[in-house]
Amino acid sequence: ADEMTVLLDWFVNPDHGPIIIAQEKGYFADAGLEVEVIAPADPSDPPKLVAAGKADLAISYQPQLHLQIHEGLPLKRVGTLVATPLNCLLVLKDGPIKSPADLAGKKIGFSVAGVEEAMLTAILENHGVAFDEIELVNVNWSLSPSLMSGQVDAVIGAFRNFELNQMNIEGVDGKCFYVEEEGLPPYDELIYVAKSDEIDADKITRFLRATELATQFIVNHPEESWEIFASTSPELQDELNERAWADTIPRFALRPAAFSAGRYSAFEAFLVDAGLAPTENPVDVIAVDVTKP
Amino acid sequence: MTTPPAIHFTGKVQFGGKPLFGPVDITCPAGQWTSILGPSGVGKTTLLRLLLGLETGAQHDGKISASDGEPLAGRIAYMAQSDLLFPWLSLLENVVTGARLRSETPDLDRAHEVIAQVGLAGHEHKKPRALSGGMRQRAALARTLMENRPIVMLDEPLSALDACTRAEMQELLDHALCGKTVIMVTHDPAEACRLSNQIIVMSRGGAELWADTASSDLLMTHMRGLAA
Amino acid sequence: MTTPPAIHFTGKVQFGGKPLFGPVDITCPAGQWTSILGPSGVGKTTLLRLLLGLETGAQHDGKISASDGEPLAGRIAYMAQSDLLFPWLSLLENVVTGARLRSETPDLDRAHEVIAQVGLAGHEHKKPRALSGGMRQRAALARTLMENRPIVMLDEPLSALDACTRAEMQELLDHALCGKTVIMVTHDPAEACRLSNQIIVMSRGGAELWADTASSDLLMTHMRGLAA
Amino acid sequence: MIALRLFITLCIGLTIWQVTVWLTGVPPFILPSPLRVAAAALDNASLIASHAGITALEVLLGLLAGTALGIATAVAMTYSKRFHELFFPLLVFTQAVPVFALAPILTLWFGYGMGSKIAMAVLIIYFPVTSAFRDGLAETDPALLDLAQTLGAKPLPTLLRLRLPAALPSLASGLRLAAVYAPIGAVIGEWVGASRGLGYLMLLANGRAKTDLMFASLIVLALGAILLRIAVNSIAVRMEAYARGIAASG
Amino acid sequence: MIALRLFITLCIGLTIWQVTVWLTGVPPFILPSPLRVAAAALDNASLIASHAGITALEVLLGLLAGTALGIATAVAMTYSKRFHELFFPLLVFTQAVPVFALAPILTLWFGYGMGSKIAMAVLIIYFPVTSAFRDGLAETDPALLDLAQTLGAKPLPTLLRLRLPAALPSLASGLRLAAVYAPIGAVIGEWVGASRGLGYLMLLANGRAKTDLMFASLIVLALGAILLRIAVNSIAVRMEAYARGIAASG
Ligand SMILES: Nc1ncnc2c1ncn2[C@@H]1O[C@H](COP(=O)(O)OP(=O)(O)OP(=O)(O)O)[C@@H](O)[C@H]1O
Ligand SMILES: Nc1ncnc2c1ncn2[C@@H]1O[C@H](COP(=O)(O)OP(=O)(O)OP(=O)(O)O)[C@@H](O)[C@H]1O
Ligand SMILES: [Mg+2]
Ligand SMILES: [Mg+2]
Repeated sequence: ADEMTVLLDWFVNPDHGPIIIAQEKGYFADAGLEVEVIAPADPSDPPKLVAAGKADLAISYQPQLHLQIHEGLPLKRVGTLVATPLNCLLVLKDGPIKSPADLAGKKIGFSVAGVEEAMLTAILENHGVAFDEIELVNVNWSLSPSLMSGQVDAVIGAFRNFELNQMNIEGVDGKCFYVEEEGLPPYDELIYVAKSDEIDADKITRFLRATELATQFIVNHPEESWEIFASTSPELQDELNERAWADTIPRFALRPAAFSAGRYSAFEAFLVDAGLAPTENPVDVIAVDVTKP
Repeated sequence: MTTPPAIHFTGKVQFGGKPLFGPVDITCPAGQWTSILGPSGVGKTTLLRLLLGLETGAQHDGKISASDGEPLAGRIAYMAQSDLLFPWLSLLENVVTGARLRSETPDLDRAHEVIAQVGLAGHEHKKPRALSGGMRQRAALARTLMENRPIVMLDEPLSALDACTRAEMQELLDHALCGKTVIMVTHDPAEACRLSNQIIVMSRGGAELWADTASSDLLMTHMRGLAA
Repeated sequence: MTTPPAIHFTGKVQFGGKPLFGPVDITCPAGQWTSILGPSGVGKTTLLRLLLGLETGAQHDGKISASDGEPLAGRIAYMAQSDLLFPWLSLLENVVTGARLRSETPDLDRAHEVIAQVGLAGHEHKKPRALSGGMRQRAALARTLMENRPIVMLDEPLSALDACTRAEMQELLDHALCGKTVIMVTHDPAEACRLSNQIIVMSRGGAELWADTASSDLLMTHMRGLAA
Repeated sequence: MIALRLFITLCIGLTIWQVTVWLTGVPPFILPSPLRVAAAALDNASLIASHAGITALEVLLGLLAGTALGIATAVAMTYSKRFHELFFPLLVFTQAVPVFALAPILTLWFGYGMGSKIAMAVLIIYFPVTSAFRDGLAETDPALLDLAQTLGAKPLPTLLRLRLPAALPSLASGLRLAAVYAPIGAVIGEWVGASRGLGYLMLLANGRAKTDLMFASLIVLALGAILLRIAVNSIAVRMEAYARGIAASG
Repeated sequence: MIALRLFITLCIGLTIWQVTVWLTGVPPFILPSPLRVAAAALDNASLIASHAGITALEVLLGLLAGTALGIATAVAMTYSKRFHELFFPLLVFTQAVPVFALAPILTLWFGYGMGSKIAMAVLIIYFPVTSAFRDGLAETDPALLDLAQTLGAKPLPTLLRLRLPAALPSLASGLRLAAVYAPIGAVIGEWVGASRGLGYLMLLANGRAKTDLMFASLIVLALGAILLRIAVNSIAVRMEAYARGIAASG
């Protein structure tokens, strides 16, 4: 079998369902792959390590990929794991923020630095709030705790499938403003990236095919797939993961290899507009359909 | 100052089961000068430290008492065998360190006077590192003289001094400690004879009283006999 | 062992512009014993350290030379005024520490012998902390005697010893250092007269040679005169 | 005795903790109460134990390697003034660089296995050991060094037989610090990329707001650190007693 | 002199760095070459400077507060054996707890302003200062303590006039460590929650894959740490010289 190393964006969680299920159900083995899955703690590391040739694939975020390519990282999107944004602007359900317009003069927390500024600028603009009217605070890993404890009025970068459940379990309900409904171009939250000049199309195609099978299995057998997923590690067996699992299923890319060039160029244009990228890169620099003969 | 008491020490001293000296029965009369002589390592310093209540590591089975029944601790001015000057303080500060450690206002005039008496005038602001061995010893002596206690214990206080300075210091001590209960360890029989009212000669076996302080030669001869 | 040279020291010594002693012109004859006497703080230790090439902080403008024209460094066995025993080593280990620091195999038989000579047999395995002041001084003496060097410098080597032990040590030194160029600082005129071929009396002004080693009383009287 | 004292301290610590939770009203998702944490610890006992074993191994290996490296560096810096002058700022430099910046480099070089965790523990221990021991070596009593010089001492034995024993109390001080920092080093190493170990478990629990499980792992880590520090301290006390020439009592 | 030596070290450091980049072929997005970093630093000079100013202030305040607190704790532990026995394990405990776990608590109490960063710097400095100084206080020459006892010394002056000066070299050792750790403390504080400072800038640059800007901020941080260490060292050397009774030379 061909060996393959895949770096997750973070510790194993339901977002990684298709990979774990493909592993557990033997779809990788069937595809002649021996996949080693490694989980880091800092989501900005995996793309770098793939770009350095230390792994075949990394899971990353589409907005980050655009920036990384502009910074000269030899990376390309080769597949999609989660095909919609998961990111949301999270506030307290019963709090004073009823609309992003109410955020003027407030504090907004974020965790993974990158495109939050641009996203917020776009969302706030839609509601007539200027970016310099808010204060952006890096809250590192405590997105929902800092919101629940009232230290910030909203957080950006929260994942709708997790933080909402998490807050509900803690007894403080949250409310999501979905970024794609607030004027942001839609994008793929989680994608597979590979080193742009060493793409092994055959291996990656087989890999994506296996995850496609896994995704189908998950969609068809949500309960059974949860059991399989949870059985892989005792850390995963809890209420939060179980609820997140259910909420994540509709977000998985049903066609992992497929990509829409228009979506990628629209997002690239958005970043150039926001001043985060100097010039628009052509789409074929950013993403590729590895199944294209 | 309270009246100086007599000091009484009895018993045997051992180090981890090995006998060091004794059993002895020593009395240092009140207000008088007792010198202790004895071969190196016989236990003179240990005896002083036991009287002072300091940690020695030795086992003493016997009694220590003062003639007035009060405890000895806190009534003794002690000059140890090594100078124990604080390296970061100047000579003057070292001399008044007793008062400073008791949070009292030091009597600087007296300190200057005592420093002059021990022949160190002009060196007040030198650190111990810049003093010679004999000067450090005199600094420790000055520090001891600053303490106005009824009992004074001196452990070879003049051993690092040349004959002339030593004679001057003997005179100074004779004068300054007059009327106190003094116990001095020394290796110089002449010094012992000159200063003391009584002399105790320590040896492995015990301690002998040598009352004749008139002739140091006789004492010397006696000690030779003990050693042989 | 190479033949012991004579040592020549000339010039003036100052501390930060203030004169300490000199100008002097001192010769210590080859293979002979020179004793140095002088009041406390006159600069005896400083003189020895200058000869040894050790840091003193003093300014010396003058010359130091050996009669054979070779440098002195490395040919002198030195016993300092304080004992400088390594606290973590036993007496025996301290005595052989010279060889150990030179990566040589220590002569343990000789070490035991020397320890016995200084009267410390039976204490070989005690740490310095468990030795009395005089015992530590004799340990340092034993360490110095272990060094077989043509020149020997001793800074008040017997100051902490009682008269009997002191006399024994004098005999030992007289015997052991015979034929070497010895410079010894001492405060005891009798000791100086007994051991030396020549005596140098240091004072603020300079250094005087006192060749008459027959009578210590005369020397004593002479020094009294200087002090007055 | 030690066990009893530790137990009392533990009780005091728990009380302070519980009282803090009551008084400040910290929400449980930021600081859970001791009871909740205890419950989480019991529920996940075998999980925590298996992760803790790995971290313990990393810590011990890191402690050994870091101490050895620190001692060697301190010695080299004492022996060559030039080396000290040139190397020391570099050393400070590596310390002032936050580990997260070095993490990708370390992973690149040491891989995802235990290597990078041990490297991180070493990196964290190295500096306090080096710094404290060097200070100690530099402080050797000049009178003893003068003596060594007149005895014709050679550099290596002077180091081994004089400077080193005299600097043992400083090394002891450095080791005491290292014992406390080593676990942190391993945990940070695990954050950088691991699928096992207490650090992994903590981040995982933290990221998913299982604050009680996170604190449970954290308590286990801290208890381990205290035990390690007690063990190292008993060695350190012996070293100090040796340097002073006293028989160690404990 | 110091400037020259620093310059040489800098050159050596840069050379090692450049050679490492060449030899290991680390890609620039993991470890950019010195030249690229220098270019990024120049391009963003005013940005870096404004963030650096804030971090510097946090570091200095943290250093002062942490040192003061450390000295006070060490003194208290020396004076009460019971306090030491009960409190020290707690202290080790807080140190063995990775700061990220405490971070949410700290920000809850101190807010996202400078307070939480200073608190973090204090937390990091506190332990080495306390530990080193306590070791020093515990090592006071027993002969001097005996002397103080016979002089009828009272506890407070014994502390201030004997134990404290005698322990200055140990405190100096602790301060040297603190100077190196203080910047790290502030930066970690900034990661945990901040909108200004070098740590914030680093995270931002890292998130945007601007590795060269991240390393530029990092170099500025490290240089600051070296300067701070030089400044603190000159105080430390004076303290050691004072304790030994020598006039300090530098
Ligand atoms: N660093 C220094 N700075 C200033 N003066 C110093 C320094 N070191 C020593 N001295 C002075 O040098 C003088 C001579 O000291 P030295 O130790 O040589 O005397 P000594 O003759 O050996 O005396 P003793 O018999 O008391 O040992 C002393 O007066 C001392 O104050
Ligand atoms: N901790 C210890 N363990 C074992 N023996 C010890 C210890 N401390 C001291 N001794 C022994 O006690 C004896 C007496 O020591 P002490 O200092 O009282 O002698 P001393 O009469 O003052 O001698 P000196 O005139 O040389 O100062 C010595 O033989 C020494 O070896
Ligand atoms: Mg004695
Ligand atoms: Mg002298």
